Amino acid sequence: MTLDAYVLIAGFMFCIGLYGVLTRRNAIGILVSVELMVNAANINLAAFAHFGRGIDGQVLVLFTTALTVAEVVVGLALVLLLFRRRKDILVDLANGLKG
Amino acid sequence: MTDHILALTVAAPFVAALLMLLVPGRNHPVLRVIGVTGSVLSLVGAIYVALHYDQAKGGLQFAQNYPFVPSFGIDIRLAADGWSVALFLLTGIIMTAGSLASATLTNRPKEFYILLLVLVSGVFGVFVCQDLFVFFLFYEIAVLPMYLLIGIWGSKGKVAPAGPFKSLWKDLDVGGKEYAAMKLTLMLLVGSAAILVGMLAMYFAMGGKSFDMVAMAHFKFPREMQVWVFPMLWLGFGSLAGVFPFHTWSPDGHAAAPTAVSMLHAGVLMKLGAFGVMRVGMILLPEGAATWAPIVGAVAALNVIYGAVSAMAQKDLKYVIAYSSVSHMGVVMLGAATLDPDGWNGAIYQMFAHGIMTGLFFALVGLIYERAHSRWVPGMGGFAKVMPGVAAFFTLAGLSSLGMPGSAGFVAEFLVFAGAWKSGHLMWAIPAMIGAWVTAVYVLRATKMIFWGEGPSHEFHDLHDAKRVEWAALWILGTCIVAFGCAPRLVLDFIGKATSEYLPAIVDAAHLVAMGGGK
Amino acid sequence: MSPDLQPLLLDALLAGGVLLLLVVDLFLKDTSKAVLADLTALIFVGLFGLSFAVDTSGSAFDGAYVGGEWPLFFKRLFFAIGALTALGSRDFVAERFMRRQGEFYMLLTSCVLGMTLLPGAQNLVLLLVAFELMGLPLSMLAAWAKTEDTKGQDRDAAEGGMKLYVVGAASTGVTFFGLSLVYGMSGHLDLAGLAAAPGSPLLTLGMFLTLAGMSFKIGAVPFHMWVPDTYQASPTPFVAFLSVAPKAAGFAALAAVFVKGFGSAAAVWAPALLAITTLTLVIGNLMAIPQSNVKRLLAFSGVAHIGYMLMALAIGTGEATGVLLFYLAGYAATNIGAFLVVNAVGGRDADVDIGLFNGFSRRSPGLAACLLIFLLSLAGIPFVVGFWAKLYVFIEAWRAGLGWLVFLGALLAVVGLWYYLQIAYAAYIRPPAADREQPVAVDPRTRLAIGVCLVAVIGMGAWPSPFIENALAAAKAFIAH
Amino acid sequence: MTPSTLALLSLFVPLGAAVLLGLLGPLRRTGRPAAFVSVAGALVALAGAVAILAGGDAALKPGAHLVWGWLSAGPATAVGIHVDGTSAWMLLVVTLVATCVQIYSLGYLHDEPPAALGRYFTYQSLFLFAMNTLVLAPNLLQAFLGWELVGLVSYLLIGFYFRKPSAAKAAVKAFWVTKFADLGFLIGLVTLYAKTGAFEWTAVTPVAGFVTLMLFFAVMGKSAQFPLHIWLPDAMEGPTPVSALLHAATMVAAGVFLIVRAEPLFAQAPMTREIMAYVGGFTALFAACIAVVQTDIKKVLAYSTCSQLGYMVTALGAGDTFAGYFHLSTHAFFKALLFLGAGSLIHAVHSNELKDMGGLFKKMPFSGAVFIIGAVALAGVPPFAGFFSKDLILEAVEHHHLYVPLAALAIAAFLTAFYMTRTVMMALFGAPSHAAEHAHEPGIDMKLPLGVLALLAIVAGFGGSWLAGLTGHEYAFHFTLVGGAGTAIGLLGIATGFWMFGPAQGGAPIKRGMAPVGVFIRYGLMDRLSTVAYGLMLAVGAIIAWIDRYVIDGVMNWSGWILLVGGRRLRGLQTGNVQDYVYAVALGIVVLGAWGILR
Repeated sequence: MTLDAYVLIAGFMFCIGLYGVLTRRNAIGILVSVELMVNAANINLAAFAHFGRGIDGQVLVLFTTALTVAEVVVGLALVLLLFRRRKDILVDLANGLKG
Repeated sequence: MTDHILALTVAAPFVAALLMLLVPGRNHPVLRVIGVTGSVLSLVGAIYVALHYDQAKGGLQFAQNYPFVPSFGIDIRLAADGWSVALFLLTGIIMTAGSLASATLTNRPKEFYILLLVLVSGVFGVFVCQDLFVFFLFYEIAVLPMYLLIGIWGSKGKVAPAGPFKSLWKDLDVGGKEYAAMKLTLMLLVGSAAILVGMLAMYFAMGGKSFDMVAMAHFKFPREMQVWVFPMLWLGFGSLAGVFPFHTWSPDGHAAAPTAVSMLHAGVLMKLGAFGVMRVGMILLPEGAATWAPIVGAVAALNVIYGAVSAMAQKDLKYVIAYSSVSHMGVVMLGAATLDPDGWNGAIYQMFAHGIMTGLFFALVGLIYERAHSRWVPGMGGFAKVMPGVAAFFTLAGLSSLGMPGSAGFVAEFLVFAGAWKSGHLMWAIPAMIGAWVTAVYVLRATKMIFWGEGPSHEFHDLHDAKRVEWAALWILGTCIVAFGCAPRLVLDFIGKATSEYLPAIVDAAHLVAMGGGK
Repeated sequence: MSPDLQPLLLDALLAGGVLLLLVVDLFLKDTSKAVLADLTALIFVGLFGLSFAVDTSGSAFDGAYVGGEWPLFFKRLFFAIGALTALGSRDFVAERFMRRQGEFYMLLTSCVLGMTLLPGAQNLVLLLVAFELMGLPLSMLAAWAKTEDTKGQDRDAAEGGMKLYVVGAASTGVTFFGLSLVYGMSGHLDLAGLAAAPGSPLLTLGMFLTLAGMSFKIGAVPFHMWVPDTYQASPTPFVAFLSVAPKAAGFAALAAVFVKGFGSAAAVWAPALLAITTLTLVIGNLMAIPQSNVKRLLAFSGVAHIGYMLMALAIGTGEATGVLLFYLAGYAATNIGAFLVVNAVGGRDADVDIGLFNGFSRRSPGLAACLLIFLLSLAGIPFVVGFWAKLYVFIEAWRAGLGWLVFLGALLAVVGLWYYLQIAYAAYIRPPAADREQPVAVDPRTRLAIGVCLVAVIGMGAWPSPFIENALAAAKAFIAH
Repeated sequence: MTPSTLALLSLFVPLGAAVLLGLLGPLRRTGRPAAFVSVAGALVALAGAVAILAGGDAALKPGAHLVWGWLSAGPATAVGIHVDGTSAWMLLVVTLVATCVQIYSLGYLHDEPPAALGRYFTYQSLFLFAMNTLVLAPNLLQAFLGWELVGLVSYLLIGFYFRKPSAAKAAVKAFWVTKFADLGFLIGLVTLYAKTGAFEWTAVTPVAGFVTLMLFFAVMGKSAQFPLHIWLPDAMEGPTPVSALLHAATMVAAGVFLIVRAEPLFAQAPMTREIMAYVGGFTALFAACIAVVQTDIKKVLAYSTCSQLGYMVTALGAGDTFAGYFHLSTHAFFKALLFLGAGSLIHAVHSNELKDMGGLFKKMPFSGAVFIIGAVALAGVPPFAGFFSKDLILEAVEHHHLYVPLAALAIAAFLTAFYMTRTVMMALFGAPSHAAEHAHEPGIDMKLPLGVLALLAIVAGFGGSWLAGLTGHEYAFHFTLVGGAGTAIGLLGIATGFWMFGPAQGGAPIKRGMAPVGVFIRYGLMDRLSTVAYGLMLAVGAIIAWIDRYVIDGVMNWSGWILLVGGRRLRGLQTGNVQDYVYAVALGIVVLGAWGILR
């Protein structure tokens, strides 16, 4: 596969992720969609590194993976908190703050 | 010590304000003494400056530089010219009278005096500051305390909803004191925004090194730049001078403001605006001024007659006086627009004369309001019977306002009209003169309706004449009106000296502009 | 590689401080955990003092981190913010989250650690790690709620935190994706390498995605929408922190990536940034006008201030960047002070309505005067720091030929005064409500923090010279390196 | 003492009195002592004026000139004094009449409260200063100062009974009308200054025509020429001595004096003079017509003043300055006499109305006699003062071929004699009214001034050639056809009056002839006109004020409101749903991304 194909796939994945963030009502779904976005970036980084941009990209992939894990942990904690307060995790119903 | 007399005079009220921070708010007598002392000290400073200003030498005297923000070329440059001397005196007089007139204030006097004194420090600063940036700073200090002064100590008015913008009333609370305070602050600050932009344009046109006004006066700014910067300064400063159509803060603001604040605001602050137009706009940007002078003059003439005619229809006493201020400030701007020595002398003298006159007016209105609990002119009548002193001073102020010889107002108006005529602008002078006549109509009408006729009706049960310290303010201002009307050269010579120093450059520029060349 | 950690000395000590807090927390009883706030403040103050004593110049991690005046300026700023926040939070946190004080301060401190690392980062890897280290605790702290309390101030904390988190996570994804493109097109992750990259559409796309992602943190329009909701819902002392520290860090990151990394491509991103600036100025100011909740009002006012700072960033010169630093410092002092006063007035109420400020000046004249000065500074009135900050920005904008933006900015500053005065109006002119006539209770540490802010605001306002010189020098070092 | 010293004395002593009374409230409120201060001041001023003239005209020929820079150093904008024959004589007339009036006032206002009396005499002293300022003016600038000041005092004195609504109204009306006319003075003054750089009486300038026209406009106001005379009848609301001094003898004559003084300017403007002649002639006739139907004795005299001022203006318009000046002097004496005499009658019956009088001659022979002396002097019966000056005016007008004004003056002469006869008959003879039954002569303080003025009304006419010499003109009485005709017409008027209102008729009220015309002119036209003009001004004011409040200010409010509403609308975007927030982010990156790729 060529680099273009990887970048296209990554771009596609990123868009799917973004679409998910915009449309999933379930907080877990949103977390998964964010993962998709980040992993699109990871695919890009790995592919660029593979196609001659040096090792830096792969290093960054490791870091982003770790960071994403931390991020998801925080996210799940927030989802839990939300659930304890509201007995649901539908983000569009949590709209008490506005205007 | 005496080298720093300007700084001392500017600082005296401010220091008094700082001292007050240490005094507990309940201790009214001490606060009053500090407030009056601060004001009197600054008046003494002003008198000292007037006595020691070397008229033969002229120019900028008592000059001192205090570094402030060297990296941007901002220094506190203080120096007095002839105009400063006159306006310094005015500020000292009005402030002294104002602090005396507010001696009876019992609602939170501490904050009141602090704000008032800070404000007046700013006013003093503007008149002697030769650094454009610090000029602007002082200007802002003079404008901003107004919000709280009106908002806290003001009185409430009411404006019935009507007109094409009727729907706004429910959102804006038009007529209330907070509305007035807010409108005043915002309109003046929009003006400040324009000034700031103009100021930066000048700063960078000169290389971005210094805000020194003396250097700026000698620097020849490009014509195209002058032509767009001048209107910024004119409308920016002009909004404080009540230039049509940016005058609408003034009636509401003055009507809502407490006595001393109205005195200072109409008496001195509005002059800052006109002073700014002349001192910054015209002197630093002569070609811009010459290009725009016809429009400035036309708007000023409109101001005179428009303000006077509006005042005629007012039924609220404070509104009458407030619109009269709009009208009289038109005379100042008209004088400025003539670019003629008599016109300029008249403009500055009108600042002086109108300051004292309107100060007296507002002091009297305050007294009347305090006793009658009403400002509704048609409901009054016959007050002269119980308050003859107030009636006499009111008449005196009215006479100055309509330009009666023997009062300071005449000298000023006469010079302005002469200047307008000499500069060939009949179409300015005639409306302005008619405006002066309309002044006679509404002032005497108000006098008649308030003081003359039968009455007072029994709803005004605690009317009485001025008492003790209240007399002081009235006498100070009344004496000044007559003294400076009979012996105008007491200050006119100072003014004329400075005018003769500044004007030639502008006249030259006007010739250049008239010829269309001079690049 | 010889790890010369000298430039990172302060950060390393701060990391030690985080651990210390964790450990000390274990040994304290719930009732005495308030001392952790003092400890945190002490750590920050100590580091702040130490920053004047040690030399942190040089580079570490093979050039991935470079010390010097630029990071040092930010470090001092963050230490000061941290100390003020810790002081201002103490009683508030101790009262509400008695058992979870340790975590609160630990997270706060590690968040600051992320910030202090960030300005010196010369490599995108380190930059991203620091960015996330700062970002993740923020979401947690924002949602720091007392779950049992369903009516009080932290009623909506979970929602506010969640909003911050969701928008933040999406933005992180965008940032990552953008940087991956940048890496792909330039082949470098270090800033110096970016500067040399040849232009291409994908690089520009990556650049803009990065810009969008990072703009979330500073709350530039249209990435600002979490700001009011989160401010409204979160614990107020923390909002004081949230409203200034991440902004400063975000600007440090933006400056690093754009002014420095893509400095040569300024012609590409500056117009986009100017568009964002204009939007931010207008939307922030307009939306603040109708707000009746003071925290929301200050949130939108914060958005408007970000607009002014973006103006300086968009100019991109050394002087402008220096002015940006000055603005950040002044804004930090002002806004922390304002929020701490708001916290004192708001007390336990869920919504800090403007009505709560009625008669404030009669209840507590001193505190009200402080609030007034903070508000004036926010509005940009002479002799308080906000004025100089705005003025310097305007001067630099004018120098860069952005006269129209100066005019717009000046006009909108007047609009700003309108809504700030609404608070001043309530505080000074309206009479107090019948049940709220007693003075506002303020604990001594909050009092101290407010006092420090006040001194800073007035000091930098009355005598701006040394501060602006310092900021200009830091920016000069940053550009020159 | 030199004439200038004496003139300064005459100028400043009354000012001193005024300032003293003005500043020392306690003294002023004592009433009669305050009055004595003022009278003393007037006497000193009178003595000064007499001494100047007694010094002989050698000292007055070149004229003593003494000025101080006022608006600037140097003589261009100076104030000071200029004493020559013209001003010295005018000074005497003014101080003399003023002294008489002040002394008379002591008696007339005897019943006023002390504070009011003090106020009155303060104004009186101030008036004397103001009038002397005008009379001694070395240039037009100072003349204007005095001009305005006398207007001010007139306002204050008309409004002396300020608690009476009609007096208050009359005072402001007088001020407004004269001040409006004064715009002309101001414009003329400013024009002169703009063109010559000074305010000299003797300026030679191409704009003299315009300047004089403007000055004449001011004169029309102050000297009550049609149509700006409307204030004068109302001004009778003031105390009668005030009417005598200000609104008959001196202040209203200031306009005439101004033209006399500014003769060199007017000489350059034949056009203005012609206009003056016609306006003056018309006014003389017009006012005389109205005077015929008045029922208020002061109003009769007021319109008569109007009419006589018309005579003077016509004379000046004919270019005969001396004729105008001479008539000014004689008129000052006999009209002051008439007013004071009328005041004496009014004082006795407490009413201005002629119908409340009647048969007073028997009760008050002295007052009646002096009133009759004044009346015949006014009617132009030889050898009383009015005869000589009126004769001179008619002659001058005829000499300059101004036949239309001449005809008007002739008819006016008839009417003058007629209405004065009517007044005398109705007031002094016939059946006494109820009020007149208890009338009695006033005290010596009122009689003395009446006597002095009556004497002057008899003899002043013979001083014509002396006065001419003093002021640098030539005059000797000689009989002319037109003068004789004028006298004859006057006598005819007296006869007609006697026939209609004589003892045979018992002083019946007028019901024949031109009564409807006069009433229409007086009440139907002029008063209505001024009311309409005033109402119109207020209406314009109301409209402008409305526009200012609701349109101009409305736009200001509206621009603030736009921001407010804009902010509110934008709040709608902040829905509270976090996914909408992410939409904003997505939108941002799409726009930015599109920009990035497409640029």
